[in-house]
Amino acid sequence: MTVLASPGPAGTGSRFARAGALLRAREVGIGVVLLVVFGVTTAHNHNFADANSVQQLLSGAALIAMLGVGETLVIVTRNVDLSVGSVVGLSAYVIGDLFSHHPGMPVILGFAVGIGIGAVIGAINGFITAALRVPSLVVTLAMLYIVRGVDGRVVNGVIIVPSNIPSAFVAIGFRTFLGIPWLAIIAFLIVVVVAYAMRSFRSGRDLYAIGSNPEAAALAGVLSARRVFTAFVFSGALAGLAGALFLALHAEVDVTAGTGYELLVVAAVVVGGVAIFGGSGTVVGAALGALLLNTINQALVASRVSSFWNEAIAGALLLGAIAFDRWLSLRVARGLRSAEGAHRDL
Amino acid sequence: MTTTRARQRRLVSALVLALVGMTAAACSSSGSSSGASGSGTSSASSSSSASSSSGGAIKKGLVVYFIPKDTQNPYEVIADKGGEKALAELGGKVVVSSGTQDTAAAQIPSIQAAIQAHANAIVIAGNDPSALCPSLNQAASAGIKIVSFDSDVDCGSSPDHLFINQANTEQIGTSEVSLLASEIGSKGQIAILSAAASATNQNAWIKYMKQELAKYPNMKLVTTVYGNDDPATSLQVLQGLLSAYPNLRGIISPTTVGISTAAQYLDTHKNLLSHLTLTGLGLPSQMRKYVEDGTVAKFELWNPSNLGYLAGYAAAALASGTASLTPGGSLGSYTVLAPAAGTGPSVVLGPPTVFDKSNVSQFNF
Amino acid sequence: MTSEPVWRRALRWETGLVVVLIAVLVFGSVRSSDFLNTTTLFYVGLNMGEIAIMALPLMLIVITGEIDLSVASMLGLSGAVLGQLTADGWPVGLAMVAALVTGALGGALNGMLVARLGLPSIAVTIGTLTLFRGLAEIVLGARTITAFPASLTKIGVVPLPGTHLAYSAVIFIAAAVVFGVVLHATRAGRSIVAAGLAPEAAQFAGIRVRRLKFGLFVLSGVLCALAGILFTLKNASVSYNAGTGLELNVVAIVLFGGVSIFGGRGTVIGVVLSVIIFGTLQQVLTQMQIQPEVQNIITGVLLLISVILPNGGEAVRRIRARLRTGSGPVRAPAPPARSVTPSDSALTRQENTQ
Amino acid sequence: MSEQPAPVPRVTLDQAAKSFGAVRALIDGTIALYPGEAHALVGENGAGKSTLVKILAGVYQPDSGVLTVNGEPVTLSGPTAARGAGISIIYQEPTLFPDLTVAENIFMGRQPLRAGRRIDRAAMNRSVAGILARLGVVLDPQRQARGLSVADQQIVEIAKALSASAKVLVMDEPTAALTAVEVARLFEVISALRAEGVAVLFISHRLEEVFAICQRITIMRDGRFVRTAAAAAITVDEVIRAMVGRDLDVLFPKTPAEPGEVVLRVDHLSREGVLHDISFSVRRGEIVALAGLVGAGRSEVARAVFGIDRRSSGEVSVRGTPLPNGSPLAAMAAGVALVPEDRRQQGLVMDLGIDRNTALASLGRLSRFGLIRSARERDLAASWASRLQLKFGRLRDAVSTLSGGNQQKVVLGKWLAREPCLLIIDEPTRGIDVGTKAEVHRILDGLVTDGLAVLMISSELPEVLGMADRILVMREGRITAELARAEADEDTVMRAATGQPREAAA
Repeated sequence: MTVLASPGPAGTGSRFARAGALLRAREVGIGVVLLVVFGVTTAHNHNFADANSVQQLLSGAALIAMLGVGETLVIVTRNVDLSVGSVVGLSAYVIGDLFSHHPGMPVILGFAVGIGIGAVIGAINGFITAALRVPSLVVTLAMLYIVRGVDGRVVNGVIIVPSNIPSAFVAIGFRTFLGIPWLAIIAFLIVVVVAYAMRSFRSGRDLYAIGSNPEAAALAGVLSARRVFTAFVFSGALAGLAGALFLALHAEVDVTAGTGYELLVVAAVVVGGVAIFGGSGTVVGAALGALLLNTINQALVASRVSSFWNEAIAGALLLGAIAFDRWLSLRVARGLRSAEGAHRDL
Repeated sequence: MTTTRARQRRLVSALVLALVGMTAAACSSSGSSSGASGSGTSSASSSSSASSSSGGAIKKGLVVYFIPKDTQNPYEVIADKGGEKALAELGGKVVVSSGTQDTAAAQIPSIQAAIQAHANAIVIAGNDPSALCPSLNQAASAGIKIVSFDSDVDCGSSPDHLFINQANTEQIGTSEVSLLASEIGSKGQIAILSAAASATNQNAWIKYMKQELAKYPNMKLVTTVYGNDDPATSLQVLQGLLSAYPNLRGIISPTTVGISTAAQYLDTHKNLLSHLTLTGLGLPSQMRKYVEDGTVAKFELWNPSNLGYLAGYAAAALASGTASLTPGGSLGSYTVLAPAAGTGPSVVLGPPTVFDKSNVSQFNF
Repeated sequence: MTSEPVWRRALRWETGLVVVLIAVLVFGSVRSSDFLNTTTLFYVGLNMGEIAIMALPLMLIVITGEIDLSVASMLGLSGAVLGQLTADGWPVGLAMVAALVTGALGGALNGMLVARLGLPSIAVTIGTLTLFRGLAEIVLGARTITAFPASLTKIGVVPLPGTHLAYSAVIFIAAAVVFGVVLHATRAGRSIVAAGLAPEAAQFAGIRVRRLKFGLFVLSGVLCALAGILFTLKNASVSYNAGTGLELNVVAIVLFGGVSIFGGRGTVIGVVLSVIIFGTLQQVLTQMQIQPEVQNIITGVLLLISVILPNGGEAVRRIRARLRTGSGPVRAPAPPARSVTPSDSALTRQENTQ
Repeated sequence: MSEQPAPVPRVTLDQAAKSFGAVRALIDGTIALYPGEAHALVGENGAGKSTLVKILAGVYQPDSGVLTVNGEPVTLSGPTAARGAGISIIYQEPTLFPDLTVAENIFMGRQPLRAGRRIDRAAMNRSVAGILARLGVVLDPQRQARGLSVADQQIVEIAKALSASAKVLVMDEPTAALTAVEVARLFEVISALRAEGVAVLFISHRLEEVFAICQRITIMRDGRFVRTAAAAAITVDEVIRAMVGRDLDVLFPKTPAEPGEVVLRVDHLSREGVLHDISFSVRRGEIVALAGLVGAGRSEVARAVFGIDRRSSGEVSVRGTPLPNGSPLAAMAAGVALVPEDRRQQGLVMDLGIDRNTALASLGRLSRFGLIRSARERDLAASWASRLQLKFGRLRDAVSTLSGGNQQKVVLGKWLAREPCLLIIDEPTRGIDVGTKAEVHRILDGLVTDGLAVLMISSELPEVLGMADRILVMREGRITAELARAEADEDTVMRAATGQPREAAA
C-alpha cells in the first residue's frame, strides 16, 4: 500500500504534472488543429484571413459556441439536450413576431423574451429528466418534436421580414467593436464567465461530480436533481438567447430557423473534447469545437472545393477530430497509469 | 343563378386585376424584357372574354388538394391562398396538405389522403422531380386531375399533368442574366447562390442562365453554391464564396431565402457594394428594405397569389372537363403550350415582374 | 435497476401499445369512413416500410447500449450508388448488390470506430451521418436518377400480388420474425441483451462484445442499404438527399417501442407495434387534414409518455417519500422542526476555515 | 462542536425500522456509539447492517425508531445533514469521482471558499496534503482519482471523513478489499482516531479483525438486534452462533489432496508492465492459491490465463493443449472457468434472472438448431440451485435481489454447469457472510476431491492458509515464493508478499 510503497513526492508530482499538461492539451490540441486549418486555407487563399472573412468565422461560430456552452453543462452531467435547435427557432420567431406587431418594443425586451422562452422549455426538460428520472436523450428528442410543432403552428407560413426588425436589434448581428463582431464578443463573454463558474464554484464542480459518479455525488450530498435541472434551464436559456441573436444576424426568420442545430452542437461539443458520457470537458473546448467546425466548413468553400464535397469532407474531419480526442485522452490515461504503477513500486 | 353570375363577375374581375397588376409592373420595369411586357398586355386584354367563356361550365363543389413543398414555405402559403380564392369563387373547396419538411416522402401521405378523400384534382409543387410520380400515378388512375406549379414534377406522360409555369423557364434564366449584365456592364466574375442542389426549378433556370451567359463573353460564372433555402447555410456559403472569389462582381440568387440572406449581408457590409451586385428572385415584402436603401437595385418575381389562383382555376377547369391538355387548347385567357424538354403541357402565368425602388412598395406578398 | 424480469416489464409496455393502436384505429374509423380499408393498409406499409426495416437493426444496437444515427444517410448513400450504377448501365441486380456492399462497408466503418476504437457511438454516427450524406452528394451531385425498370418501380404503386401489403412491408414482417427469433431465443440474442446490461460480465462469460457490436453495425448498414434500394424503387428515382432527417423518426419509433435507451431492454413485438401505430396515426391525421405540425407534437408527446409511464410509478413513490421526509431527488426546502439541517451550514462554514 | 463527556453516546439508534414495499430490511436497529470507542457491528448479509448504516448516513429515513446525536433526537434529512451532525461513512466500495482530483474528491460539496463564494483551491489542496500527511500517506492531492489503487481509494475515503472532522466514523467493510498489511495500517489510523475521541462503527465479516480492534460488539440477525457485548466478554464462537443462529462447523473444511496430472501449465507468462515471467502449474485435485498485496498482479494472472487480457509473451496450456492468446472462448472450450473478482460487474448480469445467468456460459449446449430450449435452461438452473443450496424465490428473479453469498453461488453454478477441468476463482468469499463462506469453502473442497483443479486468488490469509495445498506469493507482477501447505504461515507469506519485512518501518 501507499505508505510502504511510494517514491519521492517530487517524482510523482512531475508525472502528474505531465498528465495534467496532457489534460489541458485537449483544448490546446483543438486550438492547434484550428490554426492549421486556418493557416492552410489562408496559404491557399489569402482573403480567408481578411477582416470580413475572420469576422464571419467568429460570428458564424458564435451561435453554435453559445449553444455548445449550454450543451456542455448538460452533457457533463451525463445528459444531453437535443431540443436546442427547435428552441432557437421558436425563440427567434416569437421575438420577430413581437417586433413586427409592436414596432416600438425595446430591443432588450426581445432578448428577455427569447431567454425566457428558452428557460421555460429548459425547465420542462429539466423537470422531467431530473424529477421523473427519465433518460434525457428521449425527453429532449420528444421536446424537439413538440417545440418544432409549436413553432410551426406559430409561424404558419408567415415570414418575419427584415423591415419589421428594429435596426438597433439587427445591428447586434453585424456591428463590430474594435473589429470584433458583437456576436463573437457576447459568445466570448458567456464562455469566459461560465468557464470560470464551472471551475470556481461548488455548483460547477457538482455538475462534474454528478457526471463522474452519480451515486458518489448523491452520497456526497450533492443535490443532483436540482443541479441537473439547473443545467437544463441554463441550456434552454442560452438556446433562447441564441434564437434572439439568430434573428439579429439574419434579420428575418421562418420555420427553418435552427433546424438541425442539435446535431451540429453535439458534434461541436464532442469535437471540443467534452466526454459524451459526462464527468469531463470544458466549455472553452466546446466553444473551440464550434469555431473549428465553422472554420472547416468555410475553409472548404473558400478553397473553391466543389460544393458537392463540403458535407463529406466535413463529416470525415468530424470523425477525425473525435478519433484524435480519443487518442489524446488515451495518452492521458496511460500517463496516469504509469504514474500509478510507479506510485506503487517499492 | 344570380349568385353564380356574381361569382363569375368576381372571377373575371380577379383575373383582370391580377393580370393588369402584372402588366403595370412589367411596363414600369424600365424596358427590361420588353417581349415579356408584350405578352402581359395581350393576356390582359383578352382576359375578360376568356374567363367568361369558360367560367360557366366549371362544376360546383369540386375538392382540390393543394400540396405545397411544405406547409411553412411563405411563398407557397401565398400561392395556396390564391388557389383558395379561385376555388371559393368557383364554388369549390381547397384542402392544403403537406409535410413539415420539404421532402417528397413528406408529400406522399397528402397525395394518398387526396385519393382516399376522392378529391377531384391535385395541385402540387414537387419537392422532387420524380419521386412523386408513382403516387401521382395512383391518384391519376383514381380519376384525379394533376396540376403542378412552382416546381414541376418530371413524370413524362405518367401521369399526364399540366404544369402552371410561374414564368417561362427560359425567360427567367435569360432575364436574370440580362438584369445582372445591365448592372455590371456585362463583365466580370459572377456566381449563383441557389437553394438545394436537387431543386428542379432552380436547376432548370440555372441551365438557361448558362446558355444565356454564352452571349456575354466577358461575364464568367465561377461557381454555383447551394444554401438549401436555409438562412444559416446560405450565409455560410455566401461568405465562403466571397473570400474564395474576391473579384466577384455579381451574384444571382434565384431563390427567396438566398437573395434575402445575401441582401442582408451586403446591407451590413456596405463596403462590398462598391464592386458587388446582387439580383435574383425574391419576395418584395422581404426585399423592400434592401431595395429602398439601395443594397439591391432590381430583382424579379411573379405574383405567387396569381400563380396559385391560376393553378386552382386550371385544376377546376380540368376536373370539369372545360380545359384539356392538348397543346393550343385554351385555359381561360391562357394557351396550353406544347410539351418541351423536361416539361409536359404547360401554361405560363406571364413574364416575371421586375421590382425596383419605383414599385417594390406596391406589393404586399 | 429493475429487480423484475425483463420480459414482464416489456409485456406491460406492449399491452399499452396495443391499447394505443386500438384507440388510433377506432378514432380513425369514426372520423373517416375511408380509413378502415385495404388502401390504408397498403399506404401504411408503403410509407413505413423502409423506416421500419431500419428500425430493426437499430433496436438491437440500442439494446447493446449503442446508437446509430447514420441510418437515414446510409439509406441515401446506397440509393445514390444504386442510381448512379444503374445510370451507368449496370444491370440493376448488380447495382443492388453494390448498394448492399456499400451499406456493409459503411456499417463496418461505424462498427470499427465504435467497437474497435471504442469511440462513443452517438458522436461517431453523427459524424458518419454527415459523411454518408456527403458521399451521396458527391456521387449524384444535383442530378436525379430515374432510369429504373418499371418492373421494379411498380413496388411503389401496387401491393404484393395476393396481398394488400406493400413489398417493403412484407420484407419488414419477414425480417421482424427473424429478428424476433434471434433476439429472444438464440445465443446471439442473449449475448446482445447481456452485452447491453453488463458488458464486462458478458465478456467474462465468453461473449465477444466488440465483435458482436461490430456485427450489429454492419447488419444495420446492410439493412439500411436494403431500405435505400426499396426507397429508391418505390419513388422510381433517387437524389442525394433522399430520406434526409428520417433518422430521428427511426429512433423515435424504436424508443416508443419500449426499447430502453440504456440498453438491455426491448422486444421486437414492441417495435413492430410502434411502427404500426406511427404509420396509422400519420394516415388518420393526414386524412383528417390535421396540420403536420400537430402530428409532430403528437409524436413528441407519445415519445414522452413512452418513457414517463414506465418510470411514472417510481417517480410518484419517490416524490411522495420526499414530501414525507423532505429528502429525495429534488431536495425540498430544509425539513422543519427537529432537523439538524439548519446547523449544517454553520458547521460547513466552520470546516471551510480549517 | 466541542468534546462530549464520555458517558453520553455520540449517536444512538433505538428500535429503528425500515421497510421497502413488502421487504422489511430493518425491524429493530438498536446501537449506541461512544466517543473513543471502536464498536463492531456483525451479522450475516441481509441481517440489516447496511440498512442501519444508510440510516446513520441520512440516506434512508427510518419508518419508526429514534435517532439521537449527542443525546438529542434528530432527523437526518440527507447525507449533508448527517455530515453536519458529525457522522461520516466509509462505504464498502469506495465512492470516488474518477474525473476529479483527490483533493476535490475529499472536499466535494464542502470545498473551502474565499471571497464571493469561490472555491479556494490552494487552501483545499493544502488541507488535503495535511490530512494525507497525518495519515502518513504520500498522494498528490492534485492528481486525478482515476487509476488509484483500491487501497489508495480507501485512504481517500478516510481522508474525506477526517476532513469533515467526523465525530462518528462508520466503516462498512473497509477491509474487504485490503491485504493484511493495508489492514494493519488502517487499524493504526483507527486507533489514532479513537485517541482523538472519535466514535468508530466497524463492520466486517472478518471476526479476527473485529476482535483485534473493537471494544464492543453488536450482533444482528434477520434485521433484528440480537445483543451487544464487550469484546472481552465474548468468544468468536459465541459471536458466530449469535450471528448464524446455529452452530457453525469448521470454517475451512479441507480434505488432504492427492494431486493428479497437471491441468494448467503457465510458462514465462508476461504482460507489458504488469506481469513478469510467471511460471507455475496446477494439478488435478489440488487448490493452488495466489497470495499477495492488492496490485501485485494476482487477478492479472487470472485474466491473462483466461484470455481477457492478451499476454505479451509466454505460453499457457491446459491438459497439454496450448491456449491461443486473448480468447476467453478458447479457454472455456479447453475447460477453463473463471469466477471473477468483481461479482456485480464481471460475474453476473445483475438485471437478469438466476436462470439466465446460470445458463449464460452454456447457451451453446442448451440450444438445438440455434434455438435455446428454455425448458432445459430452467432445468440446468434448478439443478445447480439445489446442488449449491441456493436460497431464492423464483428462478426468474433478478440476481440483484440475492445476497452476496447466493450471488457467488450463481456465478459458481454458471461455471460448474460447463463441467470445467480448471476453476480459477478470484476472491471466492469477498463480502460474503460467515455462514455462506463456510458453504463456499465446502463446495470448493468437494470439487477438488472430485478431481477439479482450482486456482484460488484471495486477500484473506486465513482462507489462503486454510484452503490451499500450495501457495504462490506474488509481488509486483512476479512470483516471489512458492510455499507448500505445511511450510506456509502468516509470517512467511507476508514476507514474500512485501519483499523485505519493511512494514516494521512504516
